[in-house]
Amino acid sequence: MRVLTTFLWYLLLICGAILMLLPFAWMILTSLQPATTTLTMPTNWLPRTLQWVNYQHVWQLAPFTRYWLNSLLVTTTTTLGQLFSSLLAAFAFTHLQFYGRRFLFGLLVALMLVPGELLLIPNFVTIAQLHWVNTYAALIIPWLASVFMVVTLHQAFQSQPRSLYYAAHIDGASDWQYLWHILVPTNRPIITAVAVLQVIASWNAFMWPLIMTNSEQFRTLPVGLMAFTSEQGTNYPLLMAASVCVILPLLILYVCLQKYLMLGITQSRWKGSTQ
Amino acid sequence: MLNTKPTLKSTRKALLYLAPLLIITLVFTVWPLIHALLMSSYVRYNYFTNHVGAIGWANFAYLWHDPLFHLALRNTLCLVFVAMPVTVALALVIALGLNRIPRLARFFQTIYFLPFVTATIATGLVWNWIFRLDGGLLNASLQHLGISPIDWLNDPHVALLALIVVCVWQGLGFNVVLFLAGLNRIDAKYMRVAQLDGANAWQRFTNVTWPLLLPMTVLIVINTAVTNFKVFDQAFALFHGAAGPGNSALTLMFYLYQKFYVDNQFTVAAASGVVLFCLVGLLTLLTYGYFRWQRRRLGGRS
Amino acid sequence: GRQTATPTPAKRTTVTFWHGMTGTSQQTLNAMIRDFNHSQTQYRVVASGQGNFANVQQKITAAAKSQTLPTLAQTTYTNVPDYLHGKFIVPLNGYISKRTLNRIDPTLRQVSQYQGKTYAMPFSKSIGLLFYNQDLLRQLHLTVPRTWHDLVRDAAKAHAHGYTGLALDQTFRPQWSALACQAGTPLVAKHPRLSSPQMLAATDVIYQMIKHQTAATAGTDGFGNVRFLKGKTLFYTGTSAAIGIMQTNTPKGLHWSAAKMPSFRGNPRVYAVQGNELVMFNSASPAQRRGAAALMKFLLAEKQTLKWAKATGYLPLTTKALRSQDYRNYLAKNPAAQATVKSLPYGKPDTAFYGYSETQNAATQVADELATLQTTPKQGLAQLQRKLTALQTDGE
Amino acid sequence: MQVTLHEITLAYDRQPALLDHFSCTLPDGKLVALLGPSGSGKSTILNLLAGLLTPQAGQIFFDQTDVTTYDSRQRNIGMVFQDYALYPHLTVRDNIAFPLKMARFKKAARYQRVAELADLVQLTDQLGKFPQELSGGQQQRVAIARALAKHPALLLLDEPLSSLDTALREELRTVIHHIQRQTGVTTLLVTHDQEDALQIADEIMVLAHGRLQQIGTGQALYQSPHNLTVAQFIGRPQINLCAVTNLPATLRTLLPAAQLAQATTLGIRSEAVHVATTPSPLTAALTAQVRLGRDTQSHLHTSYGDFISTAIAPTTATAVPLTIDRQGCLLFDAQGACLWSGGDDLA
Amino acid sequence: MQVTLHEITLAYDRQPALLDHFSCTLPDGKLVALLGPSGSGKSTILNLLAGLLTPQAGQIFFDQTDVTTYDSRQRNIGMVFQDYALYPHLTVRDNIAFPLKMARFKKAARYQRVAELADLVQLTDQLGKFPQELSGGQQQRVAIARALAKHPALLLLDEPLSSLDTALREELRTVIHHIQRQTGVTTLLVTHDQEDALQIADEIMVLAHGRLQQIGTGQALYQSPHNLTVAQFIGRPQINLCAVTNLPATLRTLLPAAQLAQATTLGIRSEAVHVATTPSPLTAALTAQVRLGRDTQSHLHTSYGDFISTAIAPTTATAVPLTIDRQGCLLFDAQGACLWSGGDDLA
Ligand SMILES: Nc1ncnc2c1ncn2[C@@H]1O[C@H](COP(=O)(O)OP(=O)(O)OP(=O)(O)O)[C@@H](O)[C@H]1O
Ligand SMILES: Nc1ncnc2c1ncn2[C@@H]1O[C@H](COP(=O)(O)OP(=O)(O)OP(=O)(O)O)[C@@H](O)[C@H]1O
Ligand SMILES: [Mg+2]
Ligand SMILES: [Mg+2]
Repeated sequence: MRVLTTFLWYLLLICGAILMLLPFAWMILTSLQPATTTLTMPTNWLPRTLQWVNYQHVWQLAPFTRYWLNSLLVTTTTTLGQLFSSLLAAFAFTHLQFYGRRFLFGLLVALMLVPGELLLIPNFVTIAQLHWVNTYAALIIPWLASVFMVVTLHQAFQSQPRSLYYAAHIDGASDWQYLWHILVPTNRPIITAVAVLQVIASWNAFMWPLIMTNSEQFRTLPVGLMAFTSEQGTNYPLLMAASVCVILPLLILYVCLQKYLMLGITQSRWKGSTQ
Repeated sequence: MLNTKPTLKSTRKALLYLAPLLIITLVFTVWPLIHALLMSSYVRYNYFTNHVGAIGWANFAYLWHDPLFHLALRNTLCLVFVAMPVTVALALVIALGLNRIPRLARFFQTIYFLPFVTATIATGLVWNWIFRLDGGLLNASLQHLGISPIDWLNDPHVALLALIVVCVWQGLGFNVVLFLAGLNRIDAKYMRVAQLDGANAWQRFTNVTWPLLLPMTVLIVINTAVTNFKVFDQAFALFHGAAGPGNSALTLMFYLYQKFYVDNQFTVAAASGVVLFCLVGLLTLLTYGYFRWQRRRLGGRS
Repeated sequence: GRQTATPTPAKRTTVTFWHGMTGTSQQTLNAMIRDFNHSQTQYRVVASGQGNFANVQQKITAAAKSQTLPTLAQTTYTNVPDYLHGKFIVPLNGYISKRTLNRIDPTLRQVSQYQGKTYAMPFSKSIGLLFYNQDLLRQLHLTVPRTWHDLVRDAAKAHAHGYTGLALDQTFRPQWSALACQAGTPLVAKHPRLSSPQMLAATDVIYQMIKHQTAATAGTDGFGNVRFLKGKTLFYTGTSAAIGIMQTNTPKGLHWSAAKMPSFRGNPRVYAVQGNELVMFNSASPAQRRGAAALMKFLLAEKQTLKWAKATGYLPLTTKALRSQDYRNYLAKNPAAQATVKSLPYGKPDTAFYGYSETQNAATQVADELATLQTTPKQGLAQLQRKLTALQTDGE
Repeated sequence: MQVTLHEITLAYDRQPALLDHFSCTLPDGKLVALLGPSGSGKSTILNLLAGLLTPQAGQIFFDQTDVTTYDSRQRNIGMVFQDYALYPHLTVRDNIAFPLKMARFKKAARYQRVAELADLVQLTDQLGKFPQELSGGQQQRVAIARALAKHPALLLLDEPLSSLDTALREELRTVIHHIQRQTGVTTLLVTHDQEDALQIADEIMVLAHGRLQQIGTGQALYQSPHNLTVAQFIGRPQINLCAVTNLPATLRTLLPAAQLAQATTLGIRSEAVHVATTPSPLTAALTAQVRLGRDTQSHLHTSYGDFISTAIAPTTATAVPLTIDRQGCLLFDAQGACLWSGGDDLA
Repeated sequence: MQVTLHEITLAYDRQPALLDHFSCTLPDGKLVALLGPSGSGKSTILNLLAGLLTPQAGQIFFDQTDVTTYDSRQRNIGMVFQDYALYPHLTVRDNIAFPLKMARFKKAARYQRVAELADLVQLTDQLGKFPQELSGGQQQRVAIARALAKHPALLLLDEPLSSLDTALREELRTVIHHIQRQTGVTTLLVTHDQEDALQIADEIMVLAHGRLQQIGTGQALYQSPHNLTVAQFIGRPQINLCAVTNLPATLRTLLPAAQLAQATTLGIRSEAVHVATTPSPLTAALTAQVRLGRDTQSHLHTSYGDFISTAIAPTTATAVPLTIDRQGCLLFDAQGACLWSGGDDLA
């Protein structure tokens, strides 16, 4: 019985996994096609000769190194900053008593619902007034807060036994120390999860960096992808090669961080011997 | 602590903790939002010179009479009410599966996360390839099953469906990760007692996992609904910059985009943004209320 | 040799230039700007790509709102009235002499005027063409159609043989527009008269083709040339700008060429002119404006405009360049481009007016609905007429 | 440090007041045990002292200082929680070292102290484990070690020995006693186990029904309980009770007439019920005899009530003549107040 | 139902085997107490029986059925966890009703039974609360009620009384005993409290060092322990030990010569150390006397070891002559095996 259900679960997961994997596989395969044979699939979607040169072209066609460094800088700083501000806020909502707590929280949740497109231009005006156009500040500072992250973290923090907070207090930890020494390490999986989500969002951000910066110097990878489409058509293999270059670092990061995402499972007390 | 009441001092301290968040949201979300709200009431407004002709409901009246807006509203609601439940349910099933199987969980998790990692541009193209009429993967498979091919992307009757599929596909990984994080927070001991108490797998799920997961589920449902309300990128990429064949997949966000950036009808765009915001807010309230009710029904504290 | 004489860059006036060119076009443009910067010592032009054309529009809107516009930007002339309404565009008169402007090809020059002033300088221009698959044409014993009537017939024949007759781009509005012009009234105009039987007939041409599946819009491919290049399509109508990308994407063994668009019911031919212009913003200092003008003049130089045309497939801008030996040599090597030059004298751009983009958008919508057979030409035209009338009364 | 609770009132949300004008004093440097029925508010008092709960009224004094509004951190307290509250992400070593880390001790100093403490609670070989990998008793010992780490001025122990086996319990009890003696830290020990309390506490407080029933040495509580609650609470097996009205005359003569007149209940300690060597008018049926290690509990049935005696040697008889010691008898009035305790003379 | 553990081996990840070829049998319908030091694997054995842990080797039989590979659900077990494991999202009422809900009882029937059980564990007034709002002892009682709810075939209790005060403890102990008697359900009770075990258990198992040290009635364990571990474990206060080599001649004569020759350790129960009424060659210094309710523990110091006696009445003397009962003496060899237990004759 148990074997059967396990088998069924595997079957389900594998089917789903194929669906998830397929488009990605297509991306990689396309990126290795010569330009002229694209889109004549599916008959020969395994190219006879793999065009690794596509990747070389990608790197030549646009200043990808620069983009890459910018993306790296923007992503790390926004993620860290966002984590910082969100952790503080989530902590305050979880453990501190203050006037207007529920109201403020409700308000923040409401802000989660604001369509971003609507805010783009007013924000650009603000950025311009701050003289931040074409600076890293424009790419980073507005993203240092995320309501979604606050809500998620708050939710996770709430399910932690309160006695830990009390114990830490008695042990002489201030709120600040409790936050960093106890709350953060014990919630590593969820924190890693939201951080990863943020990394991806910020790595893939397109409109914002495009609007907020004017010169190549500050452009990020997704903006770089523009080089491969034009008004008249798209060079699919190159675009896909470039896309792979954009996505790959994220995947690697994700695989590396998975250890933390799964922490809850591996640390459970009855590991190994549980059925 | 256990029974502390808020005081001025504690409020000041909390505000210090909240300061980074509040400052940034005030400047970059609240302020522009107010701006948009104001703008939605301007009539004969010169966006660039900031000349306001009059103040009134004209923009909302415009929306009220605009068949395109109606279409966008219909499509968006359809998208939300189909894509959101499907995404959440699938994500939950997958997360439960991943949480259950002893081996390869990580491997699968990575794969399910792929769609979320993939940038929207690439996703659009890939799905374009899957859905296309000639040589599209989906149609090729359908043909094997003896079903005549469907022009998913150019048939106005099915284009929205295609968009829904893409949205579900793309939102899945993110929600799986969130669900997994939620599942991990449930102490294994509850599963053990429940098993001892004679609960079978399904009962364990409905009576223990589900109620304990409920807070996370609320979050996911609301977030997914909000995301689906704001679908734009996916449609833009999937339909090559159009809102589907003959506008058949026009979403509210797409409408807003067109009004703002293409038609230069800034005030109408702002008004549609306000409508969108109110709708999402309403839906969120409903969701929240529903789950509160359910939670109470399941016997939990509210 | 001249570089040594250049004064320190600090003394130069910086001229900022936003454009929406990508790929090869961008590379060519960058090279030309580099040349410009080396050619003189007063100005330094800094060009930056802002994504695609839609992105450039967004940036201009945002920058105009926040008063951080560049000196000049690439946009379409149809935006000029809107920009003028927003009070952030300046006429080129006074910075570019009439003589210089007169060097521009007359068809292209039409677009630069609005309310008696020159606002836009043609830049990346192309014209509608009919591409045909030479192999299929031969196989089906057909010749290049001269009228839409022929085209419809040929396409039907191709369809009968299991091919697609005519591939259209995502929207066929440009073709429809051209047909409408030939039927007597432009489609996108301030006060269009869409209810005439002529207009209905013009609309019906494409509608019937789509309905009988002898024509197909590219739908979500965006470009009909993707389908065309698969070799199972007889004709493709697109703009001359596509020639470049089509050449690189042509699979081995496929032969195609291009011809002028067919005429409609023997009416005077009118072809859709597409592409972008350069405009200058009033936030720029006089020095910058002069710099921008200098750049425009530089781009109009025969050498430069030819270089541009040859590298990108866009049209050379000046009459002189069009007639030059150099370009003729180029055409000899690129027979497909020959049709461009032949079509050019018949090009008739729409007249710009305040609210143009909205009007155009409405037309595109109707075109889309026609393409998906959601509406009939009669209904569609009536609907468009209603809508445009409403827009006009709104605007006033 | 002397600790005083002054007129403390506390009620949980939407509940009647659990503590109502509750006052008591923990003498400086003493180990005080807090005994009371489950749910009587023992943990609540500890939380009040720790600063985790704020009273609705009343003050808490540490020596002369009013600390009612002080934060836990400012109170320098060591506490063992009933559910241990160990940090799940830290090893046993780091759990114990945590308070020191917060006090910015150097790493070497921290681990030095951890080693000492681990030795004390016999956990030296478990230092590298995580809390989830420990047995219940081991977790409790970690919690004790952690509470002791920073040499607190007041030590609060919430049932610190409840999951331990007798041997370890006795040992740790001695350890706590020893540490308390050595450091002179005022200690409040909540326990449900009288023996713990009697063994090591300098004084015992009995809490019930939201009131402090009595405070005193173990012996005082045993021999002269203020009221029935205390008498029932202290002493194993529980005190035998019978209604005064039913008492046979032989028994009545034992007791002082004045008090007897007002009393409603007579309590008799189990060790005061003996087998009479001479024929006695008091007889009882011996319903069962249970051997509990060195004790033998005899269950007796008489016309005026059922008794348990621990002073009857194993026997096979089914009916036995009884004598009852005057010292083991207590008289209570209808309100439960103790009128007379026979054991007074024993002190 | 008779429960048999057969040659069970179990090791936690990266740890030496905790149980190594461990075998034992719980007789049908009996209440067996499992005693053992903290960390000896008591909870582990319960988890094995409950099916929450799978042994690396060996089988578990319920009557004749091999249930080693059975799922917990198929075993019909009631269990009280050491940490209670109450469902945080359910009220006390629904926590108790949970097993019945799983067994698809009607709502009315469920709540009917809950009312009975709540009455039994004295929680009727707390039924609407959530676990977080209960005191430790209250939580434990909820756990007991939940375990009893579905009339299990095997009842596993992991220290079900550890957080309760004496009075409630005795009461609940009686309740458990009573229920067990009435229903005849085989019960395994883990406890660290000997008195619980001695009071209600039909048999007591002593577990230490991964091995079953002895199984038998409380009296048997007390009077004839198989080895030193058991002797030390059972009995309060702990048995007095002294090396055989140092013994004074007067004591030696008490003991059988044959066994004395092989023995290395002598154990003397605290109640066997009396004050001699006649002058005695054995004298001891009385270092302290502690009154614990009805008991008086006297700490004695002699040249051959320190003793605790519970048979010396309160006195002010500082040195006392001693006699030692033969019945309270036990002899152990170097391996700790018991060679002779003086109390044999007492059975
Ligand atoms: N957070 C709370 N909300 C509401 N009631 C509570 C809360 N905490 C405790 N109580 C109630 O207060 C009473 C006293 O609880 P407390 O934990 O102080 O008891 P205790 O004496 O420590 O008992 P035990 O010995 O069983 O641990 C109990 O009836 C309990 O139900
Ligand atoms: N998940 C685990 N991983 C590693 N070691 C464990 C784990 N669980 C228990 N142990 C170890 O196994 C031993 C026995 O644990 P168990 O919980 O069975 O003890 P116990 O007899 O119940 O003790 P107590 O009376 O203190 O509850 C302990 O040394 C403990 O540290
Ligand atoms: Mg308590
Ligand atoms: Mg245990």
